[in-house]
Amino acid sequence: MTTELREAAGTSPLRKALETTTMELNFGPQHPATHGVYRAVLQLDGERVVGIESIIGYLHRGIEKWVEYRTYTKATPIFDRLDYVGAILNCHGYVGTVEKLMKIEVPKRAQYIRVVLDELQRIANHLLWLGTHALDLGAMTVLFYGLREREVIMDLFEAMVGQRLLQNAYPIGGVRLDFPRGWERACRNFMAELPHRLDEYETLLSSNRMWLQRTKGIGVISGAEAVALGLSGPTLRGSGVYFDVRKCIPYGSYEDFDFEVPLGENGDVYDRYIVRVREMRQSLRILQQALDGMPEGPLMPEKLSKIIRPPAGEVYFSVEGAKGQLGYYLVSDGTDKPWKCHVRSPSFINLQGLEKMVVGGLVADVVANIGSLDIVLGEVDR
Amino acid sequence: MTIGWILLFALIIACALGVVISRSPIASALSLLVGFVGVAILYLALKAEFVAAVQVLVYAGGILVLYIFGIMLTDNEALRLTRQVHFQAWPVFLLVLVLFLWMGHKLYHSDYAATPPAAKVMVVSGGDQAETAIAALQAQSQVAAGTNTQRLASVMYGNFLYPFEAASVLLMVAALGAVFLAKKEI
Amino acid sequence: MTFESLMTYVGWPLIKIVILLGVVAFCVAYTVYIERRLLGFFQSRVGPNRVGPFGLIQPIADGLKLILKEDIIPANAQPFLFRIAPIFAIVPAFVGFAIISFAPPLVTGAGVVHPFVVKDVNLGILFLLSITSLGVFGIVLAGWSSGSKYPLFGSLRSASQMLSYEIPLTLSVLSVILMAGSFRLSDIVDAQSKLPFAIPLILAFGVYVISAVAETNRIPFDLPEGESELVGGFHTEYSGMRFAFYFLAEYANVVLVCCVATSLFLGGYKIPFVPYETLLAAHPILVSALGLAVFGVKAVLFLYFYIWIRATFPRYRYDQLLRIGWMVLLPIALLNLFLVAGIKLWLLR
Amino acid sequence: MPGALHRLVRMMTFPELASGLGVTFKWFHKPKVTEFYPDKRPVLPYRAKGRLHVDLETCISCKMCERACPEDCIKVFQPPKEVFKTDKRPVQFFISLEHCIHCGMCVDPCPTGSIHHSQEFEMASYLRNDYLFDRTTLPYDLDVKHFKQGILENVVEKGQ
Repeated sequence: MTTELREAAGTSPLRKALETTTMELNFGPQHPATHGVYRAVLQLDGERVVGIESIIGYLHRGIEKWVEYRTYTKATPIFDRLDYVGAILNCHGYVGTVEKLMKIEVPKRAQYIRVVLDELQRIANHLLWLGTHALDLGAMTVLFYGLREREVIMDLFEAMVGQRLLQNAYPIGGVRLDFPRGWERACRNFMAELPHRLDEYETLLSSNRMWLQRTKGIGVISGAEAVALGLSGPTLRGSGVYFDVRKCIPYGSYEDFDFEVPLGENGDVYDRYIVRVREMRQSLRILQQALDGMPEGPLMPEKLSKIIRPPAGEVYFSVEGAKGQLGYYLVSDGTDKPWKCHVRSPSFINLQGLEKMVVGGLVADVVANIGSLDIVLGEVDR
Repeated sequence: MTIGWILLFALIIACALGVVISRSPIASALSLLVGFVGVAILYLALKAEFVAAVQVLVYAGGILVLYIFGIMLTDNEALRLTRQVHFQAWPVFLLVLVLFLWMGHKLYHSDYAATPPAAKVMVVSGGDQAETAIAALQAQSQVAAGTNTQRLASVMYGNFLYPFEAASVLLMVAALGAVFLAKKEI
Repeated sequence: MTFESLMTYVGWPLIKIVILLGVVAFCVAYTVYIERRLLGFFQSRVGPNRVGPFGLIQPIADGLKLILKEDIIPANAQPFLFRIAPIFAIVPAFVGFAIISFAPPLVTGAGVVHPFVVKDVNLGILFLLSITSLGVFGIVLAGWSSGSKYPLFGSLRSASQMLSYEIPLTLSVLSVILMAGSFRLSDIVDAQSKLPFAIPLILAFGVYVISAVAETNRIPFDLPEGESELVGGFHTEYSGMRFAFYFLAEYANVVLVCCVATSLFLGGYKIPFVPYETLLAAHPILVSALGLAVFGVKAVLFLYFYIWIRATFPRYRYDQLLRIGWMVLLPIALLNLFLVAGIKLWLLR
Repeated sequence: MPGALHRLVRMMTFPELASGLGVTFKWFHKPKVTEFYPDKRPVLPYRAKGRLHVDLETCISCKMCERACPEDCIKVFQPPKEVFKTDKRPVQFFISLEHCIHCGMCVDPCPTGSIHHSQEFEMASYLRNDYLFDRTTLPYDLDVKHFKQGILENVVEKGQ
């Protein structure tokens, strides 16, 4: 820079000085609003974003390669580490894939227990997302309220499977243990309380003029664009596209439950926010139905060998993760270790939409958009 | 006391020089800031509190911030390479020196030097007009009581209301024009 | 120069300044504590409560920690400016307290009046505005001299924000000056003997509150240091005691704004709806003490409102902030000024 | 026109901001949820996966846990053959908590239930060697730290 200027200085340094240029801003990897070690290199014209380049891989652990050296059973806890905010959903995705590969019929009661834990995990994930998203936009109290409610779910998990964050909740074939005594009552108490708390969050945010100004019309992405980019989950549904794995490709007896898929209209940050908040209410509906209609029966299939050795072949199975369609692709060569594993992680693919959303907006909108995507870097980098 | 005055004057002049000859634009701006504050102290000493406060509020707190704003947004490295003192500077400096000495000579031998302290109090820094106006008003003994600020207000909004308003309209037009020129789309 | 005149011109002011600085620094440190504590309460947690009883020694522990921290100067920084910038921030914040009357003047036996103010300047409020307008230099210089982009952004935002909001702030204060007919703060407080100005000048009060929040860079207008966008804003690169200076300056400004709002709009040390004369019949020291307490209670209530706002609202965006300043607050402040001037001219003659 | 007026009134009177302030004010008075951890110790539920504990008296050195562990942090040494016929207790049992991820996969296949998680959760230490547990360090005072009544009623899981 300096040498160029010195060359130009002979002619007219002042003109050089007054030329306007874009500015490069390193957004991350250590930045409070990138939700992890995500790095975006922003090209700025003043405060306006003219270009964004995502740089990922700071949290790459090679999980997909790693599981090739582990047996199917031993690989289960590893997948919790992908999306560490929605670990149970990851676990469900993986064990579901192996079960599909081995054509294991999961007992009905185990399926219902999985639904209960899945939906609790989804609520926990969305609560944490809501808090951090609100914190990104300056409303710090919502974070603490959200964490307070999430804590109850964490306690439920701890009582049910023994761990709070990375639960390793499901073994291949079913679930390990039934609900402990009193668990259902505690869960129902929580479910009775949560709608009122959600109302409070909506009082603090949904109608707040500052929140509306920060989110309405920001980071608009149309339904067609969202589909073309492969977005999924609430990010896609915020753009008004009806796609929910639980409805469209039902798994784990989700077809038994009556629930709606909330859709946005404009595809802006506000729609993605409101879709997630409504999704929490729908999750509560599913929870209610699952607890009410809990069937009796075994938790694990009758005949299940201790050593998991699926037949040779390949399989793709996806669940509706907290962030979107969470798919697992496994290739088996008949041994007890997967020959190849690939994860279609929703955070990674949703991140593709970021450029469309932020270019032309302001720096502050980048924060709002990253928040509205709900990325977890463990899942982006794998 | 005299030493204090000499120090203040030296500070103001040094700051003024610093504004002109400093290589770093931000150093120039800072010199200007100190200069403004020095001049404000001078106003205070002349018992023109209002002008002093306005000097700090408008020039130091407002306009100078805009200067610094501009400096921060420009490529500082290139500005540093431009010459601050050109060969024209020396003749101009001499000319200014001569003018300054001549003015000082005239001032020294004029009646101001002998003005009694009582009248000095009235001398409000606001240009010759205000000064003479106050003197005239004082002569008519219309505005005897009240603080300095009140007298300034009565002059500004009494005798000189129309010129004052005309000046403000002119400034408004200039500001609007500047906005129009600077903004790409309105 | 006799001893008496020395005391009048140097001694007493110096004593007052030292006492005021000590008290203000103490108050500012505990404002930080109160804010953290109250924020915790608003957020359904308890806040700092480990150091000392109820965490009361927390500010001292924090200060000690900051003093002991390493003073880092980044490689790209301009060392001289980087070092002096915090001084630019903290001095105006503390100087502003010089003109605030905290309590009614204490009248002792022989008719000697001891005012509870360092200097009740003729142009009090104008002095305050001009001094606080210098505070922006600390922020601008910090941003520029850090040689880093986030502070630069923060300081640019801050400069334009402070310039924009100073105008509605000044206009709202002007209507108070119109009502009171004086720039002197004690006169303004005296003018509110019967009724605090917040009631007749409700518009000006609203504009003042909003602009004051913006001037002190707090949520929902805390863009210069909006941590989710600009990491730490203008003080990203600062550490140790220099960071503490910015921290103290911010909270000193908060306290100052609370004190000014109390003086200008809430009736200062006057007890609302109680005429001052009836009280004065009682013991003079009692009156002063009561006035001080009333002032403190009002200021703390205002501070509570400040923290309450911070606990509730999200943050505006930079352009929205400026639009509110110029398109909403400025017209309202102007309208209010015209209204007050008209009422003062035609009705209150 | 009434709609516009309504909007204007809403815009000027901040009803939604006031209700937001109401929410925070409500929680200002409610009891706080903070747990004062070192003063008041949490009581973990029965199933909480704390530090691994092995009841060496009932262990039969079958090495199921060693095989199940995804992180290979367990190492069991069987006694010599002659002894093993009568006494199946392991001669050495290593657990490296440095590597343990508390997944509970060693507990599932254990035929005697001798390896299980305890409720001890404070495992921080300054020394790496403190994380390597062997035959002598594995047992610890169970009376204090184990089998406390949890937040939820305990259930007996094994052998029910």
